[in-house]
Amino acid sequence: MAFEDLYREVILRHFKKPQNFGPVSDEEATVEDENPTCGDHFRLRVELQGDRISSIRFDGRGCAISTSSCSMMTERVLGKTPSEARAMISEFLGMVQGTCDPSDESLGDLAVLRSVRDFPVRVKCAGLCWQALSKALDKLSA
Amino acid sequence: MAFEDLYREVILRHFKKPQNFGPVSDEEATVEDENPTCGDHFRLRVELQGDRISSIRFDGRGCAISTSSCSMMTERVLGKTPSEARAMISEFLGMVQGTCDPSDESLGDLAVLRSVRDFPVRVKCAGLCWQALSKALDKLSA
Amino acid sequence: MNALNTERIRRDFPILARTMRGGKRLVYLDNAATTQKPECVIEAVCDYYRNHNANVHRGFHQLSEEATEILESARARVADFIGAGSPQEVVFTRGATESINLAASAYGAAALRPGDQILLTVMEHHSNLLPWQQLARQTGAELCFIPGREDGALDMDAFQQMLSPKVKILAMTHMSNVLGTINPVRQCIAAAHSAGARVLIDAAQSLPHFKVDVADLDCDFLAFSGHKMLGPMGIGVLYAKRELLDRMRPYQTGGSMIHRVALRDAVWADVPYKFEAGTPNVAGAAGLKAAIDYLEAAGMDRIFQHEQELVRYALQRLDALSGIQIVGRAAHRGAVIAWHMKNVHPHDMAQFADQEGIAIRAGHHCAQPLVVRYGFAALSRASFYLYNDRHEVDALADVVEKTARFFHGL
Amino acid sequence: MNALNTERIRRDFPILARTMRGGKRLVYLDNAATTQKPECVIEAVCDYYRNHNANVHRGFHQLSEEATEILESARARVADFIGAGSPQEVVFTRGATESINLAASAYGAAALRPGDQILLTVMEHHSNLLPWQQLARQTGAELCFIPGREDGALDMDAFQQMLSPKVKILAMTHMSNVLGTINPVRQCIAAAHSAGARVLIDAAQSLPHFKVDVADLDCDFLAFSGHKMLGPMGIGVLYAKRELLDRMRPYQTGGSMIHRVALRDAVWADVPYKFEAGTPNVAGAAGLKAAIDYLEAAGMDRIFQHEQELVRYALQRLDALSGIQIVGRAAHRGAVIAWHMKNVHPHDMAQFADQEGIAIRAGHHCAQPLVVRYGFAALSRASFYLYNDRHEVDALADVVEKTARFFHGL
Ligand SMILES: Cc1ncc(COP(=O)(O)O)c(C=O)c1O
Ligand SMILES: Cc1ncc(COP(=O)(O)O)c(C=O)c1O
Repeated sequence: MAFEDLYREVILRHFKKPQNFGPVSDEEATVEDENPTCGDHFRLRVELQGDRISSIRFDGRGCAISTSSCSMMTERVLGKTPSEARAMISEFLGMVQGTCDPSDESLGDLAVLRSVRDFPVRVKCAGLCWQALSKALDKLSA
Repeated sequence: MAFEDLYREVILRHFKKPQNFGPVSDEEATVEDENPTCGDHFRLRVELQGDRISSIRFDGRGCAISTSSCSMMTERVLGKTPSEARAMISEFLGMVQGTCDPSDESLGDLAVLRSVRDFPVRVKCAGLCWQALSKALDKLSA
Repeated sequence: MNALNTERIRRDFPILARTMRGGKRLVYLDNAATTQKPECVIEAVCDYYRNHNANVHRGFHQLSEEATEILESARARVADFIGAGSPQEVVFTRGATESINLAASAYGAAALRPGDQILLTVMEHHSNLLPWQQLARQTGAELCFIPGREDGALDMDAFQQMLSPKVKILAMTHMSNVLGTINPVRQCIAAAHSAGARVLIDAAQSLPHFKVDVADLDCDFLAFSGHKMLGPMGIGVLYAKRELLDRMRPYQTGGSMIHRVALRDAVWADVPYKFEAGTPNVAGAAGLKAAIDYLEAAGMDRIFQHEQELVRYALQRLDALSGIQIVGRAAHRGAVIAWHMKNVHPHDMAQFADQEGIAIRAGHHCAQPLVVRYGFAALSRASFYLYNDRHEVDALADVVEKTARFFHGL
Repeated sequence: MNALNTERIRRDFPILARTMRGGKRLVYLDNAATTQKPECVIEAVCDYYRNHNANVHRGFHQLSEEATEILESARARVADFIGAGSPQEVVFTRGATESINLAASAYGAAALRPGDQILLTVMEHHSNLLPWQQLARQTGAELCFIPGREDGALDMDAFQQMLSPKVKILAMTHMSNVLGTINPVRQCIAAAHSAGARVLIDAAQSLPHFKVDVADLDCDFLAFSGHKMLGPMGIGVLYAKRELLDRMRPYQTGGSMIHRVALRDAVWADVPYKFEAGTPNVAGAAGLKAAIDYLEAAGMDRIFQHEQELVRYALQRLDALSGIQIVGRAAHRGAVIAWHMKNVHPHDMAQFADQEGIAIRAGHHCAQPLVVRYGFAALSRASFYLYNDRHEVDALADVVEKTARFFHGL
């Protein structure tokens, strides 16, 4: 059942205790973004050292899906190069939009968000932070 | 049959050979009016002498219904006082709109236009010149 | 007054028999967003297309006569339903949003000078907020907002203070689509009139649920949507006093709204046609008329009574749950309830409800400043109508409790 | 290409079985005003209300998901039908009139300076004339009109002469709703683009009758109405190039068209939503999609072919009558015929036709300057569609002859 998948334990764990979560002030934020369907608001702070993401932190909370997606994302992209991160972004967005089907190995924990594709409105929730990361990388490389 | 009534001989006679019909220049016109459903255009020139309508003439042509209505109207109101004419206006408009039922005697020839009420769009055609006359009388008494 | 026979009413709404995901029965509690349609409304639309469809006015053939009669009798029915002095005071629009845009643009633009004030409330739907923001920008007028009290009622003392000869327009909702608050619009209109202001009432959430009479209220403008009162989508109304309509410039221009056209200028038609450019939605008007017939047959007072009982019961059930916060506690209220449940995001709440076949809404409900004012980014909302019953309230309360348990138990 | 099976097609349209006044069979020749609806379109509207009705976007429940999918798949279907690059270039409106008002207001107002020129043709429908009159007044731009030749074709030499860097907008009809003339819009668009102007095509009379491809035409804007192409009333489209939509300010404001709202300002949503304030007409979109499916199944080329044969036959029959003057003789033309019969006023012509169950139109057809240009106050008009046949042309010719005899014989 897709619904049960949507609220699997790993998602709930990240929702309850998001990773790399903590206050990001207006000045610190690399980007902020929000979900216009509900007003949920995210701030993302990303730092590069050399060609690696050396630090990533987010602030603001959304629903279980958007929060856990963001939490897992931060874990996943930490230490990666921007181009590796970009590949992950398009892989993840493709998965939730149902346009591509990456293997579970390449996704790790994030694979649990696959069932989002059965709930069109939640695609936005799951994708929000990834889109924000994409904008953040644009900004840092500009 | 209402339709045959609509095109009875007396109507057609007035359509073919309207009474009190002749050029009315812009300067002469007491009022002009038009049927926005089709762009038909009337000019009406009304003169009072003492408290009687001493002269009435119209210009412009419309359909059989509007032309014959105007022709019969001019015949009917010539020589009448404005207040008599006003009574006729409301009697006639009431008849074609179906809100009152004047006797044939009080209407004379105009009674043939009674069947217009079965054709809602033609009510405007039949009433056009009467509304114009009403405006003309307002103007002359102003 | 005997009570509404909900069981019989439910049978008139085909969609209520629908089975949702997972075999669940539909429990439709999103009526503030749009309402379901009884068979007679659907049938009125179909009958129009199957038997009478034509373009109106100017047509000399029988179908055109019939279509014109359908449109104009719908207009007369609306006028009668809202207590307008004449059908000419009823302008058909696409919906409340367009009605308000029309009023703001065609009336407001000419009525305001820099420094004038437009008075709104904090509880406006975006549709009764953004057109005035635009107008303020365009005219140099200032926007002022009547605050809300903690309980969700309007702060009437503040309102009285804010009235001055500078206020030229008061635009306010009759009933909040989030808090459920029913505002004392009659009193506000009288006060605004004394200060010399014109008043627009957004009746999108009120007119469908209880009797609204424009003559009694003495409002200058009233806006509402057909689809929120059992009618079809794509049809709505702007009521305005005749003297105002006569003075207003047209809004959109095009076919049907003219008296005479030349290449470089035009003479407008009389009201209400001056404001109805283009081919009107005759099928929509036919459906709206059927909806009004249905509502009046059910009885507006009975509908209101029924909803009052439902909302009292729903509040009682929801209040019994721990961790819940109901946003909107005004004494005079309609059957819309917004809440926040501790540790449960409204998205997740709505998703859990959906899993049980229960349609509720989550988000800012197109009233973002209001939701922010009460300290939230998003809320869950259930909204009721004449076909809802106590079993559905129970189903709602059960799923709210279940969802809370699920997230609290983490 | 095999021919259209009109007999089978007629069975899809319930209204064509209707009996009119006096027991006459309906002969519907008022298709330029609005077209009849096949059962599948009516059914699409009903099915929407019976099974899927909800407000779109922002809704987390299943009905809202379904309604959103219906709206967005209709948008994609329209995009595909007109050859748009993406569904985001398709803005849903109430109809062609609103589409043109939107473009004139949201694009034109910012694009024009005093002294700039807006180029139109003399054969515009009021809906593609008045919004530009308003815009000219508002911006100080000048209106210029491409003249028509005696035969009803556009004067292309004059057009070439009129092009200059001053021309910022060309707005023209693809097909005249009076003369039937099909204008060489592709050529006009290319020429206008060379002069640096943007081009809006009024496709209200073309898109329903033959294939129109915006990518091929390279027009900047395209406007049309659902109800003139077998679809429901209350739904229409403005196509515009993405880059233009992105730059344009919103038109109406309210719910659904925002990204974020505060009391005093707002951030707009992305295109096309920025231009779709308020609850959209989802049922209308569902019906429009069904109409496109129906038209494509019939085949746009076959429809055009069929209408070409009908109009040739109709012209032949009418030309044989003495006292008739056909207004509009362009070589490239669609199935709309306007005429004047000596000594017979068009009102009376239409009334006589109605008496036989034949629906034609009489008047200025919302193109008053055009009708005046050709020397008349009013004309009679018959307009055909895929369900009309030669018997109906015969019935028309017979009644025109009969009416002429009646009035000539006086
Ligand atoms: C209070 C209020 N006003 C205005 C609107 C706008 O109505 P519509 O979207 O039908 O134009 C709504 C509903 O969305 C509403 O709840
Ligand atoms: C050429 C043309 N443009 C625009 C319109 C306006 O369409 P609507 O009335 O559906 O907005 C029409 C039809 O009335 C038309 O024939």
